[in-house]
Amino acid sequence: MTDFPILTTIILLPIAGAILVMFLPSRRPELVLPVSIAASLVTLGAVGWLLVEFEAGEAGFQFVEQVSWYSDWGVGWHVGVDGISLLLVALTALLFPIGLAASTGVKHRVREYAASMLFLEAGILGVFLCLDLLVFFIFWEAMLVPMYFIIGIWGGERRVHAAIKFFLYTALGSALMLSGIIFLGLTGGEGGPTFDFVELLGADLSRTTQFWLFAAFGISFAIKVPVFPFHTWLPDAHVEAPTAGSVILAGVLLKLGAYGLLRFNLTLFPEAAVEFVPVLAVLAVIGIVYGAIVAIVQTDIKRLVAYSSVSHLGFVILGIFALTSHGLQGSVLQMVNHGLTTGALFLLVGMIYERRHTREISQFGGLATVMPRYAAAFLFVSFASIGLPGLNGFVGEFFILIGAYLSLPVYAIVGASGVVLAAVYLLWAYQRMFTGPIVVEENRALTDIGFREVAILAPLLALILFLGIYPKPALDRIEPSVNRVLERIEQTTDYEVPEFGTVGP
Amino acid sequence: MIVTPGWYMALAAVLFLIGASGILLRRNALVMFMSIELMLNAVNLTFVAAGRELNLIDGQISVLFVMVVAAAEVVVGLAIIVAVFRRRSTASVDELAELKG
Amino acid sequence: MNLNALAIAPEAILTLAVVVLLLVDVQFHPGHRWWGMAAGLGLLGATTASVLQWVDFRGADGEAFFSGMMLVDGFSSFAGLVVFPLTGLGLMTAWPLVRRLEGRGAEFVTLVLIAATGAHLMAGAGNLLMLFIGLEVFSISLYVLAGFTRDRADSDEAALKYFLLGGLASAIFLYGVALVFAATGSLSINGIGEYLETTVLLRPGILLAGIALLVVGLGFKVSAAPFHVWAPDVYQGAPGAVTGFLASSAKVAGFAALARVLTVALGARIDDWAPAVAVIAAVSIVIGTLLALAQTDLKRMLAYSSVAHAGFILSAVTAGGAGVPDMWFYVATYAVQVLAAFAVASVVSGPATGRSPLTDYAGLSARSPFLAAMLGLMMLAMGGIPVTAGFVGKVAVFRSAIDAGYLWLVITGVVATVAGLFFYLRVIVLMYMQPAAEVPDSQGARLSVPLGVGIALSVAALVTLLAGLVPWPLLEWLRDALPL
Amino acid sequence: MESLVTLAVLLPLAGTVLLALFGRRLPEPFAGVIGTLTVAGSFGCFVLLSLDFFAGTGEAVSVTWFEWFPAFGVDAAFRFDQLSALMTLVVTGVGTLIHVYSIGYMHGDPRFGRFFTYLNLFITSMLILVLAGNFAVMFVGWELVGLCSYLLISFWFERETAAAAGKKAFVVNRVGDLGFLVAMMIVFATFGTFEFGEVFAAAPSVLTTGTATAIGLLLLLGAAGKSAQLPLYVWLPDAMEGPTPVSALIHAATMVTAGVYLVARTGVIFELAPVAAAVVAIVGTATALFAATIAVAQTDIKRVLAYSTISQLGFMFMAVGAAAHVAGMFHLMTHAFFKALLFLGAGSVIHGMHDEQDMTRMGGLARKMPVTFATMAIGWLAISGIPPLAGFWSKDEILGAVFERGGLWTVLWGVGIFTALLTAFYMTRMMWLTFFGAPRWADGVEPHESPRVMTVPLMALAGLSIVGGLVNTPFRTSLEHFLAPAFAAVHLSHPLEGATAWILAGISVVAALAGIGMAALRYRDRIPAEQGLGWRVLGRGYYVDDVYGQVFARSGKLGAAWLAFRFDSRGIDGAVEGVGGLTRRVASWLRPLQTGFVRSYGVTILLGGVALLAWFLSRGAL
Amino acid sequence: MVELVLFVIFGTAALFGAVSMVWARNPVYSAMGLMLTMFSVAVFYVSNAAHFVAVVQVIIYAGAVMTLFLFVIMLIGVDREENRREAIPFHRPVALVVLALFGAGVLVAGRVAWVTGPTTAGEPINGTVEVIGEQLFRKWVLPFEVTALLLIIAAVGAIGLALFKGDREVGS
Repeated sequence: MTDFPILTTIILLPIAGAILVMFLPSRRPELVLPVSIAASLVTLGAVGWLLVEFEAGEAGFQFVEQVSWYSDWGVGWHVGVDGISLLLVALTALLFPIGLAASTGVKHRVREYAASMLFLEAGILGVFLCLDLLVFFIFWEAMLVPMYFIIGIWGGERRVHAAIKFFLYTALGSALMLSGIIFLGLTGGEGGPTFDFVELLGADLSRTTQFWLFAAFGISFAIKVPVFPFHTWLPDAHVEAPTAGSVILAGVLLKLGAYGLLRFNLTLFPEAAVEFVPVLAVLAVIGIVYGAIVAIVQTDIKRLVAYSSVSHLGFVILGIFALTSHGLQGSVLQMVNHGLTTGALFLLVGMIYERRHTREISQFGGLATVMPRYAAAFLFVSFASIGLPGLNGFVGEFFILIGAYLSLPVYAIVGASGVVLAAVYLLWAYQRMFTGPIVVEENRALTDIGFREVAILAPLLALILFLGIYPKPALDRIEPSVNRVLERIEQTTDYEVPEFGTVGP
Repeated sequence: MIVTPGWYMALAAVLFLIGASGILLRRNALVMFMSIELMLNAVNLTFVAAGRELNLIDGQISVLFVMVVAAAEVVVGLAIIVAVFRRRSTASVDELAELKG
Repeated sequence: MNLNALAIAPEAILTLAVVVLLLVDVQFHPGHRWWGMAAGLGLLGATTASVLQWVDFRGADGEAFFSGMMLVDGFSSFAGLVVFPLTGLGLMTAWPLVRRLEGRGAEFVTLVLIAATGAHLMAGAGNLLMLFIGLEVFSISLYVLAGFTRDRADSDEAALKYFLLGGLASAIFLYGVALVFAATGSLSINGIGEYLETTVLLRPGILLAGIALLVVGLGFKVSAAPFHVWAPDVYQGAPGAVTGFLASSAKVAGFAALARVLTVALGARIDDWAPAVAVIAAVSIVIGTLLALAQTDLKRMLAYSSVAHAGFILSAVTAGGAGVPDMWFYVATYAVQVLAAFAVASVVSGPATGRSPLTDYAGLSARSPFLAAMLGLMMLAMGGIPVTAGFVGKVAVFRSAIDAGYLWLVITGVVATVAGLFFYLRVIVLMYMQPAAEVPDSQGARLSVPLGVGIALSVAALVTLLAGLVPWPLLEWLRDALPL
Repeated sequence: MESLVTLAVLLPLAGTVLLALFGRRLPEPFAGVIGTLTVAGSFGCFVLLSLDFFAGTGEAVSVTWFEWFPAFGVDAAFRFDQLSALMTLVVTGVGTLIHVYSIGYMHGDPRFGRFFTYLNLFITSMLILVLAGNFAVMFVGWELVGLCSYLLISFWFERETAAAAGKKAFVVNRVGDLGFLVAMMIVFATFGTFEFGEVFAAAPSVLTTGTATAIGLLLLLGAAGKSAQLPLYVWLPDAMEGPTPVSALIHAATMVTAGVYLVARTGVIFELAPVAAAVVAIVGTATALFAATIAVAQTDIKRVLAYSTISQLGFMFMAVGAAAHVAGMFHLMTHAFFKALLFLGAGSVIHGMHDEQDMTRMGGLARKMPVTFATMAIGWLAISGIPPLAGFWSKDEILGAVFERGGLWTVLWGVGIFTALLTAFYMTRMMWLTFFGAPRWADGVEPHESPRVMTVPLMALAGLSIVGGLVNTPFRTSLEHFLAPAFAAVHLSHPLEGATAWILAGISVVAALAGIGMAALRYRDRIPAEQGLGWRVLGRGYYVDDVYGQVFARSGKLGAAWLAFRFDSRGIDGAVEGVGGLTRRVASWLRPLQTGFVRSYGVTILLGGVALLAWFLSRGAL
Repeated sequence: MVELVLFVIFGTAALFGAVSMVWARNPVYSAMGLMLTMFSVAVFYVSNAAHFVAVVQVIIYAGAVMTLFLFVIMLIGVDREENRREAIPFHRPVALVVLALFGAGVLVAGRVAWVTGPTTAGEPINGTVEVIGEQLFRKWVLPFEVTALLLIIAAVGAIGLALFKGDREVGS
């Protein structure tokens, strides 16, 4: 633990990079991507340092920096990282250089593109690290703008519609949250208004207040996740977004919602959280099954992956509202896993899209004969996403399901069926795309993925395998923090984590 | 029977109302403008009557200022109307309804 | 009688500038450079005077001068700090028009300066009649400005409508003054305030009627629904270069007057007017947002959005004196944004023309990246996206409203904000995501940005971003801008 | 010892990694050689490890590699006891032979290296499965073998059918795994641990019958998926799309027996849940009969063997269900020998017939490929249950144990006997159609004996099929002693001694002979046209596949399509888009209010004034 | 008593003038009506002791302002009569209702008391020139000065709006 403001640095580095990119000479466009990648790599380096310095087994926030900005409002700069946000920060910092490296397809307005990506990174990191609700919201909302541009300018045919839908839908949610935040900030603090998360933990809110605040925050996060009925913006946004956009969207942005539910709704409004458990558990399970079933029949591979995200995020939500240590650990880990696997999947889809300029599954078939390496990578990631033991996907789902069984047995059992459906839609898609004879002639000429693409995928695949075989390092950092969340809920409400087992720990 | 300032103010209220009705019902810019003048006169009457009741001279002073303002308004207003007339050779505001929606 | 040169220094300086400008112009016809110089010096002087006033009189405990006609305090001096630089920016953006007007340019500049004076008089008036006079000085010059170009029918239609409705509104306002005078036996704002604080009116009928009429008159000036009807037509019809100044200064002056009258003179009656103001705010927000959604003309859209913004600002006023700093923050930043937005319109659609169909803006990012970026920034700011002043302003006013217990108003506000994003985003979509080729009759030629507009826009962008990133010092100052 | 276990697991894994990295570049035989050597190596390790088990001394060895799921107290831990020993020996032993065989069989395949990669990965996974020290690790192996079976079935993925079969196998297995998963949930919820040792130790005191039954049935679901029992057997016949060595190794000898192993391993729980155990036995018996009847009518040589495998697995389930775990494991072992032998033989036949699998186009091959014929004949007699070959002893012990339970179990015994008869019948039918009678080869087919590299494993397996049964005869129950420690906690049911034993044995022998005789008579000289309705129904496997196809695949897809393209995009998304549209429509309704006429504006303003007046006057002036 | 008579007579006159102003088809009549009203109001000023104001009313309003009006009317043309068909649907009824409500509101507000402010002591005010002048140049000097601005606006505005020469963009 040094007192060097590492977290602020991590947030500022991408911004600096973006500004630098903006001022690159406009007649040297080929410099843009390398510079931006370098910037994001520096950020990654800083995050790596953070990972090393982080005290595993510490429950509380670390590397905390706190400065008061405006006492009348009780707003200030308060950043800190704990086991819940640590891995998500790492994931973010990892996915951005990869996404940028995979953006060679972007041809026009490269500078603006790279800049938006870096601003987006800064925004996401800010969301994960900020502990002042108002500042958190600033990052939360500001982040929409670069994403909006990324979808809207560099996206596909119906990009404008998708971009606006994405923007307005999420903005609607956050609008409610904003009023909630202001209300909480004015009423929550003891000595005058405060938006400080840690101070607000002390706020004693009436049951009904908690209920409404939970709803205000919850809807915003649920839209972002997205939880079942609020999910329709996701497929559109994914299909239209450029590859890197989809990678970031699925890899990180969706996690923000789950993170918010875990970080804010569970800790700030514990009573309401306990009340809401049935609602969200039901929605989560519906999401798991529904997303998977809908994914089965998609004809657009990107849409398919998008719906699979709905299903996987359903697991995350189920784990969160299982309100058991195992479930929560599983959820946090599952967020990271989903980021890795789905990120990789979108990269792969992007690679084939660059070659064939179509995402229609029916346009492929028998690719494994011409692109063996690509097929192997795709199958590997698919199995990770299916939740094959030994790959990361399994660990998260295992924790979530068993954790959920302890408190919500029925939901857990129903949710487990998602495991089967995942196999159905992914393997069927793989069968249609990669096996059988080659029917479409264009596909004969396809070239297998080259060194650059392998290099882009390699880190993700490596992590997928590593986290699957040896998740302990990750879990050791997650466990204390989530346990603290549970303890808080147990102290402040009459909820009790279910007792289980006679032999075990 | 003694006439209280209230009577004057009530009368002023009615005058004000009639003036307003001129704006709401007529469409000749000049007449509408006159209606505004009428409303100002009604207000003036109110000022004076109230000033007398309150035994304050301010009421009458106000009237003077209002008159000045009205005079300036008249000049500008008539200038605008003339300008409009010069182009469209009409003073009916119905011709000026292109900006709407 | 307490005479103090500093008390009316801004007005005096500007008037001097006006007189000198006119005399010299009549004598020697020195042309637009001289006008610029005179106006610039006048505004500079006025601003400096306001700064001095700010330094001396910041804080609620202002002083009354000229037997209570002028109040000099943080409130009025801050109004000066906003109005005069704003006027400067307005003139910069209007300069292309001024040069085209040739002979009448001097009159144009003169009227703008006088309007600025009137605006500041409204903010500083300590007497309802004084307030009325300032209001008329301000309005009448704007009537003229709205109809100043004669190359298009829209312009004089705008002028006539503005004039007639303005006349109606000021008559109603004046009637309100008269009734309040009758009810309280005083025209001095502080006097009325004290009277209402100290005595309980057994028969408040006339007073209440007077308040109602005052609110109507002031609501008209700040274009709050349902008194906003003039705004869209006038904004769209008035010359592009004028609209910006018209819209921004009207908001500043109008809200200054509104806040002072409601919180000082009628502070004791807050329980009566606060709910009414809240309702007006909600109606303005909804009407403005909804109608802006349906527009196909940028200036008209901005007009309706300004109605919505009036609603947002009013929701700060519901908190009474406590809300004034938040109101000021929003007013000041919004005035800058709206000025800048109209400045872009005046370049893209022409300084003298009124209409500015949205199709003109398709592919603007290719024709002029600078303008596109500026307009985009302003759209985001008006949409209340963080990192811009618009977000802080919204948070500020919502804070006040929640503090005053108007949660429903805030929820209306945030939902409307999202709906509003739709049309702000649409402009960005047109500029960035739609190549000009796709749209007919959008000349693909690169637009050249006049120097004045460029400077004005850069300043506006700087303010918008700074006030969005580090609003804290500004907010701290504003605590001193209370009218009480 | 620990290090030896580790080594035994790591050897095939190393082979996998090695081949995965360099498999493509290695010249053909080496890849196979590497694969074979690594597996053989691990076989050696297990032999060494098992030595003191044979001696009767020796304790179970536990190895912990690392903490895997700290929150569950789950380690990557292995436990090598007698039961695992038997399984590992079978797996690596048979595995080695099949590796050798594959070198010949896969000769000339473009993805030769890839094949051995998968094969080694399978051996590794299988070892993880059988060595697992807790449910979680076992589940890992359980799923990994499923993966390997997927990869190997669809090894020739250019063939649509192969790819589809692979997917089908994995998905159906997943359904079973769901049961396993839920069972694990309950286990953890009740015990708070996954460690076999702790669970079984605590089970009698902790487990209520209800919970035990639940766990048992769920485990059965998992086992049924993996071991192709009713109703989840459908994937196995299709799995024959894979290369024949795969069918031999995975879908006959090892993987499909995992279910049996699972039930045997968790015997303690089943002991506490008699209902569940009975269900296991019933499912097994039903499957045995069901599959046997289907096997009778198959014309594809590999499908015959596939259904026969299902049927034999049914026998094993019957055994473990009747708590005759030793008998079950015994039959598992012998079946591994002779079924692998039969499959490899069939492979050799197919190889010699230029990939012809239809028995109606064979016949008279005995002369052309004598070694294959000889070895397969042994396998045939063994599976038919002719003493003293392996199959007789194990099957007889199962039937004996079941009969000994008495009561309704006798019915199961009867079915078993009948199934034995059927088994003999269809195996004989297969032998006759293939090797005897007049050649019915397609033109241009030149049958020839397979190379030594393929025949040697055949002979080895033939040898095992002969002597394999002697490890556990009523006279010398050495296997029972060997396994006893592993089943210490379970009350095994033993086949009865004395006269009845002999009678039972006699009955089963008679049944076997009857089956053989009937088939021999029927197919001696000509092939009857088996076209009757019954034959067609049996040939199509009672149309179960078609029904499943209709119910799950087709209507499922229709439902999903409705959900996706109607409910989702019209319903939910429609609502979302609708809100936006509505707002804009309302806006366009409001526009006309702005008429553009000054006087109507005046009305609006005055209206506002009136409203305000009303409000304010209501505040005290009325 | 006198005051009552005056009030009745000139009140009626004022109302008649106002109504006829609104009613008359011809702007000239409207002007005349307005003038009548203004005279009547002037009378009321006198009876409310606002002598100076009354004088100014007559001179400025009835004199200057109305002359200006008549001048413009003549300039624009008297002959043009506006047609009275209402273009906007439901306009007149709505307008009348609103007006009625508005008037009712104000009158109701004042029904009990029109003036509630404190009556300042001392002898009754008398709006003579001296009094007015003293007030104007003492207390009200600032507004008085500011009115100068209004006059500048009037002059400059009139020029700006009416000046047609030297205008590059005349026409349309």
